[in-house]
Amino acid sequence: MVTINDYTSNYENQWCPGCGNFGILPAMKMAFVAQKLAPHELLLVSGIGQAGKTPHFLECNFIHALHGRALAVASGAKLANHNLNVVVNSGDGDCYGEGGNHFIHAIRRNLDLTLLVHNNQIYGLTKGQASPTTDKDMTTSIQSHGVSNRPFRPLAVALSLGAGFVARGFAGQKEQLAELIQAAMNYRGFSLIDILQPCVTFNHLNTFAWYKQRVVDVATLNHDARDFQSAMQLAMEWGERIPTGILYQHEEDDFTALNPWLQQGPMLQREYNANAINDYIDDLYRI
Amino acid sequence: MVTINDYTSNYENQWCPGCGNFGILPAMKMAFVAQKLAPHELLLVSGIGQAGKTPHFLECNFIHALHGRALAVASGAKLANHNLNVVVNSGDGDCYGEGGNHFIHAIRRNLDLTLLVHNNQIYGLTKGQASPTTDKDMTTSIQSHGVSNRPFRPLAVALSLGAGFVARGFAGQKEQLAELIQAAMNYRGFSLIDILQPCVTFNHLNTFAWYKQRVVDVATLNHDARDFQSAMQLAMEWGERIPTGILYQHEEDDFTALNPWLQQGPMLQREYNANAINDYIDDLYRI
Amino acid sequence: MAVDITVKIGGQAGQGIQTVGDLLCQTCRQAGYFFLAINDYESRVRGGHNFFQVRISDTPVLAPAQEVDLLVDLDGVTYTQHASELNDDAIVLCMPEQNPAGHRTLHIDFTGLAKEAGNKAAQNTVAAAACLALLGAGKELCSKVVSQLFGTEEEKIVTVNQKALQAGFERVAQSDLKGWNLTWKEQQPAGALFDGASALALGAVAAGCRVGAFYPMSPATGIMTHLVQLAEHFPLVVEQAEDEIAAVNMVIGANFAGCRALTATSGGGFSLMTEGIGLAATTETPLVLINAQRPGPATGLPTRTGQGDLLFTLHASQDEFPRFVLAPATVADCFYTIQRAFYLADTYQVPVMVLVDQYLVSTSMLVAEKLEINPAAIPASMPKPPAKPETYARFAFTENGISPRLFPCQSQALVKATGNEHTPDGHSSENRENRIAMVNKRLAKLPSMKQEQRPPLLHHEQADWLLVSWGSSYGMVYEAVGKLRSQGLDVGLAHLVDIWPLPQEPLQSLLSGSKWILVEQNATGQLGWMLRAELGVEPKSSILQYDGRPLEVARIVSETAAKIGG
Amino acid sequence: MAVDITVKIGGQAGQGIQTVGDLLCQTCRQAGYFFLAINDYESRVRGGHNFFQVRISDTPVLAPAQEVDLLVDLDGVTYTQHASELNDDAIVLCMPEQNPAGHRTLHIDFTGLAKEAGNKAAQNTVAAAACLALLGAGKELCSKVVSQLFGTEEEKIVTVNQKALQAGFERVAQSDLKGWNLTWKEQQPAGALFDGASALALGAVAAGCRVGAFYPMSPATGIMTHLVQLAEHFPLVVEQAEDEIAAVNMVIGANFAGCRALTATSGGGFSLMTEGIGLAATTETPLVLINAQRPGPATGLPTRTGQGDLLFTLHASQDEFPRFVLAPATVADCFYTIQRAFYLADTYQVPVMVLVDQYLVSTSMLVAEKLEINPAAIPASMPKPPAKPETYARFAFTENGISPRLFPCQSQALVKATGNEHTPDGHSSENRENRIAMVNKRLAKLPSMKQEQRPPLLHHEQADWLLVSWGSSYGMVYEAVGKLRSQGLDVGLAHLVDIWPLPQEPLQSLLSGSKWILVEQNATGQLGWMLRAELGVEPKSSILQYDGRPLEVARIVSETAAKIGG
Ligand SMILES: Cc1ncc(C[n+]2csc(CCOP(=O)(O)OP(=O)(O)O)c2C)c(N)n1
Ligand SMILES: Cc1ncc(C[n+]2csc(CCOP(=O)(O)OP(=O)(O)O)c2C)c(N)n1
Ligand code: SF4
Ligand code: SF4
Ligand SMILES: [Mg+2]
Ligand SMILES: [Mg+2]
Repeated sequence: MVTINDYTSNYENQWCPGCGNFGILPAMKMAFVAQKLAPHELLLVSGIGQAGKTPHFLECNFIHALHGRALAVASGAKLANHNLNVVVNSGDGDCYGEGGNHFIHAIRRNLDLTLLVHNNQIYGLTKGQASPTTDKDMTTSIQSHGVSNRPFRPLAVALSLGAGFVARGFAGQKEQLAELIQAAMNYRGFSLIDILQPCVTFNHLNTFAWYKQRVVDVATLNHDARDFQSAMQLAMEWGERIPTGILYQHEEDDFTALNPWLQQGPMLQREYNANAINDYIDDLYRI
Repeated sequence: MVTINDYTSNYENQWCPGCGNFGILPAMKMAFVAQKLAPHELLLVSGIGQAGKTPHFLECNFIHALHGRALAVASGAKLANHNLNVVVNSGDGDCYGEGGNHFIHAIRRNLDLTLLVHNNQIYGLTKGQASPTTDKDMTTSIQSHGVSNRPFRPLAVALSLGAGFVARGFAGQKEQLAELIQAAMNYRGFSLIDILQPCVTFNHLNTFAWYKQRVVDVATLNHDARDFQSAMQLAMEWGERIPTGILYQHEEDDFTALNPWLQQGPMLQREYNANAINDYIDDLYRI
Repeated sequence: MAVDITVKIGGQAGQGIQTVGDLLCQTCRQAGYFFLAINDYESRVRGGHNFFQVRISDTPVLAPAQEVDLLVDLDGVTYTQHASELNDDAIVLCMPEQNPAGHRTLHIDFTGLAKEAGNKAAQNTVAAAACLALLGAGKELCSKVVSQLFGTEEEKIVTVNQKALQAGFERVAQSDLKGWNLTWKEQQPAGALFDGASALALGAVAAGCRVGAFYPMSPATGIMTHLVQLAEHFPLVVEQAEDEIAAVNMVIGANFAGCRALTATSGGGFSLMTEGIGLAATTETPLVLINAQRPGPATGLPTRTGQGDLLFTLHASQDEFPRFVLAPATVADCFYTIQRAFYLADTYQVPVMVLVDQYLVSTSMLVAEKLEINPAAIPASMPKPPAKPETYARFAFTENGISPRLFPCQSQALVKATGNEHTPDGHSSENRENRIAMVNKRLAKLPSMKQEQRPPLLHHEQADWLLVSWGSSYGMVYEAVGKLRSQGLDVGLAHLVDIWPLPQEPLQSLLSGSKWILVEQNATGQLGWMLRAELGVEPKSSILQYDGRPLEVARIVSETAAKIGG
Repeated sequence: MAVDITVKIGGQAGQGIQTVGDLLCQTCRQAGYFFLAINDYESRVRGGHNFFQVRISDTPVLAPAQEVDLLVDLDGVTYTQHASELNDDAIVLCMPEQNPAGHRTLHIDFTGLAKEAGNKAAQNTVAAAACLALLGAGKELCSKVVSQLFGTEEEKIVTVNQKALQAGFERVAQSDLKGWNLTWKEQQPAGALFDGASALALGAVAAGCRVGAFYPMSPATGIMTHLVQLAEHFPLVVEQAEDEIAAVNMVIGANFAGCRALTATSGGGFSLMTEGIGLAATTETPLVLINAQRPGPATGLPTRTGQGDLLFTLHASQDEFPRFVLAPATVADCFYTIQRAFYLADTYQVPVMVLVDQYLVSTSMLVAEKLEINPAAIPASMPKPPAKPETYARFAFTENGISPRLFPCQSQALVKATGNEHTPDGHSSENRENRIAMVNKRLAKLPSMKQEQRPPLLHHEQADWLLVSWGSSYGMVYEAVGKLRSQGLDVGLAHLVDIWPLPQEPLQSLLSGSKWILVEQNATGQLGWMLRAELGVEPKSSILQYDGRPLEVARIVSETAAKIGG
């Protein structure tokens, strides 16, 4: 039986004490254990940033790739072997900033991946510049007169792109988050969980208390997760109330189901057939 | 007085006879003339593709930049001189594919730019691969079993990002398009016009006739362009009916208005002041 | 007498001159002739001036000729633009309103005859028929080829083209022009038709490539189009990425997961991939990347050819790591080189860059030799994980720098990798000694990598003068050497195909001993710079062509002769 | 006796050891001392082990020392990790529970005393006070500096830190340790405090830079942070882009529109900018780009230093075009080099890459010389458009390759530009002769570009042996040469600052005449490779450090001595 301990890493954790990521890490482990996945049955792919370090602090297969490119690497891994259980850890800068184009197109491509965005509304690892999700008017060392760019609403953008599983979690609510991760992993297709993750060092506006005051579970809101319009309305909300939970879920054939080339099984398992190649070449030499 | 002829280029047009771009070109000229802008008062910025060639076929200032990067170059030009009248010509591949990240963030940044996307739902210049807007199931030399990615809905994505001016035109309706371009140029902030542009060579599905049958002007739909929800609903529509016109318009301070550094005038006009620099340096050598 | 005839057909983009070429090439092939055909086109889809030029011979040809024997003008500007290339006794086929004074001429109303046959588009078949008739081909063979080529189209199209063929033949018969009396006996073809792109794609399949990811970019797109076609026959998934950055990272992900994977790009696309190359390098994930060069800088000349990326490819991506740079010499060599690329990438767990160019990928020719699978390049299955999976370290220090590579989720052993500097077990590390050891480990692969490298292709290497060249220009430089020697000049050839890492011998001895001339398709002599840096050798002179067009044999011959005072 | 004392303070990230450094440096400065301070930190925000090391002297210093005189251990591991660096008579300040056997030790309960003063965070001030007391500084001066440094904070914070200062002084007074008896008279400072980042930012302002665009990337971020601060005083807009591709293209757009603009990046960010460099090159738009090197490949060691990008920077982007590569030698030189970069970019309308590294941008020091605006680098106003605006051709052919540059919408003359190959008027062109002429036009700038280049910095260049180095390592190599000479070894220095284009003389004569040793911070000796390629010269040996840490003077000295048999 898989236990939480199987996921314990010996590698020294490098996050700041009190960081919201310490809520996400156990939720991940809880979800994996509940899924009965052993560490060697899981592949984590991450970008660069504090969020990107996550895989080091668990015990499992991982590739900690380039800033912004985790989804592309994860997509390639799934093309090669769509039986892999792939979970992606990214940050708000990593995923919506540098990696914005891959975010858009990964949703369109709809490979069976689970994306966890540790959204601390700040660039943590590079010490506190605004990210795409930083609230308007917040000041930083670079945005010295306050952020003027419109904040990026990841869930709304994902919905506008046709995403089939769109959710929000909060690092301060591990149990809910663990359940969301499980639901996302069970969902066949691309699933997004944007996770509110307080950065105790650089974001003094969106603190644990700030989030706690605002989060409401959509389960309490009489919202039907199959209702796109209502989901979009909730996804655009930000301020007094911040909806969490599964905002939208919709079943649809994923990339693999739609791809005739993948129908005979994962590419990794497809045998090399020298005869077939030789025959094909021979034919080219005939009339 | 500025006339259409002022915009006539001697450079040989390279588009295919019958191309939808031949509807966009005159609409642009009509709009510029109506705006009373002489060619030397206008800067066109474009990417690479058939759409990207547009500036060569007009007579004005231009920079025909890299594939996908037109918005970034245009943004830089506006930072340097926000008095410039900048119009960007991009393609569906250029803007929503390679340039997807700049599209997202240009909307967030809200510089006073007008973006015209020649959306022929195909990669024209590279000879017919699927673009982000290609309809599902269409086959091409690469998507030999039909496109499986979810189509990109540019207007919906722009709305989800908070865009303040979101419109759709059709190359087959020059007058409407010219008016849209004018409205977009008059709008203070980032404006998007996605233009349905038949590619007679590579897109045999979304033809002139196909679009003509489907386009309906939102003016006829009793739609209030200030109503976000209704705009979003129209923006997600694609099929039997394709709404054109201004789907959404909303007034808001643009980048320049929000940026204290730009308040004293365009950077290009700010004098070099050696004394101020020397004084500043002197201070550093004091205690 | 030996057959060596060059036919050039000029027309607008979208006019379909490729059809003329296909008809000519297929007929030649079925009559046992060799040929090599180049495509010259602009970065537009309709209009402008393009041409297709095929050289037909009874012995293998590896280079286009500069002199044209038979010119077909379908656009009204071909003759004017190419008159200077015509041989004295050349024949010009053109529309009635044209007047190519001073050349043997046959006026043909291509479109008129095509319309009579039922479709204006069949003008290409009229033109091809006239060419074939002038070359002495039998109508029966030609008619068979028409049926084969249009066989997948509707019945009506076949009929129209058969009529057009007939019309073309008749037009020639009516004239009193004397063409060429080649033998056109239907016989076993001397080989198969390939262009560089199809040879690369097929070679990738032969090497067990399972995943392709790319973003369209001339002239690399054709490689992926061919791969898509092969996916109908072999297990293979090809995905069009949202940009080149995604493409290279997808390929890294696929390789990391255990599948051989390929990407191909050019110019700006290659620039965008440079960061990914470094990720492959430091995670020691195999990566095969084809850079199909085109002239730059920036967008440059998107549909033309050049060799301007050599030094960039050698150093692309921040900091230092071992890599292979291979540059196939011929269309057939594309097939072999890409197989070796996969073998080398897997064996050394390093990025392998294959440098081709627009000329090589889009040149089609009869490849006489039978292409064979390279057994060494067949992918091995994953090595056995250690008995104690927890002892597995993806980046374990070894003498030759190569660590045991497992795939994630394929055993109990955990595979951990990062683009940060890392310890043997794949975790990020800031440790100083570890850093030094890891840099050394990666660079330790170089000596054995060098051992893998093919020596340059040598011809008459003891000659007084050597031409030194690389990659796709082989055919042209080789032919030039033959011509120079037949002029009595003692010239040989050293042609590089495996560029990096560069083994010192035999080049060191050869180039320090003799006088040599650099022949490259760039403006600054990049190979020369590299050879100076690596071997301390200095060319006497260089022949540099950077106009975006295929290297010209005649030019190499005349410039070499002038330089060596021949 | 000459003052030359090195203080090292080790602690965790987030513990604020920078405050200790600021207090020490500011006090030194106000007492007329020189200093140079390096920061060593990991890629994390809290925890781990960082240190700050300052060398204090009564004469200008350009390099950190390897031997430590006073070590402060704030994290419990500093002593263990750095014991080997201590001088025999060094003093260690550490927490009561530690036992640095064999060294003079002062136990200080840093946090306890800080808490007593009112705030745990003031432990840094306790530590700084103890250091200053041991160095013999007067409490009055120190107290003044504390007030200045914390002056912008609330009243309470100043009070707490003053108390902490008092506590630190008292702790030293209670002990019987004999420290150093430096003179600490308040006096006119010997200069201003800069690090490479602030010198680069200020230099950009001095050159009239009006736009900055960047994406955060260590170690380049600091340059932009300083630029943002300068934007409070000077007309300047700094925009954080969505990625590095946007950043470089924004800067190109801004320059095209007529404003001087700057971007700075590192590693993968530089890789992503390579395509844009080509756009600047072919549209002949000035571009100034700072590449602040860090070790790779890929993410590598994000907060550490190296010189691994030289060859990549020389060849980055497809195909060929002229560019400048400049590598400032010192913090002050950063100020001058970036001004020249803007001057050169505008004058030659080419990309200028400034190669610095983490060591240089984050090293802070007292710059004695007064930094002066370079009058040549003050931006000129737009040239007068031609009387007949319609005759204007942005890319007109000229003898020196430089065409008249106008800005769009600033006159009746239309400015047209494209990343495709183009005719003089800026329209795309496929024409062969035009292509050759345009390549030649661009490359024609090289001879005059070479004339602009500064010769290498030379010291004792007639010596038996020369060290050859480049960029940020100047201070270290210079000091090493001094030490070697004082050991009686005839060693000189040729240090390159203007790397590309490389004028042949004086290097050619110097390096072919004498024996020389390459000193670089990379593993393959990239400068050596370039010098071989350019000048045909060969080093006798090399000293290569690639551990991500600043080059060590002691190591250069010992290795050089060993190599030359001294
Ligand atoms: C190409 C590239 N650009 C920039 C960086 C520098 N960088 C590292 S992490 C980071 C941002 C991190 O922010 P986010 O993704 O929100 O993650 P967080 O640290 O907040 O979890 C940046 C810009 C990089 N490593 N690579
Ligand atoms: C970095 C880069 N990648 C790829 C290309 C090749 N390319 C040129 S145009 C184009 C796509 C054009 O499609 P779209 O933007 O829809 O324009 P259209 O031709 O349809 O107007 C591509 C992929 C390029 N020039 N640069
Ligand atoms: S900087 Fe912020 S996000 Fe990063 S580890 Fe610290 S608290 Fe967490
Ligand atoms: S290929 Fe299509 S988009 Fe391009 S010019 Fe032709 S018709 Fe227009
Ligand atoms: Mg973040
Ligand atoms: Mg398109």
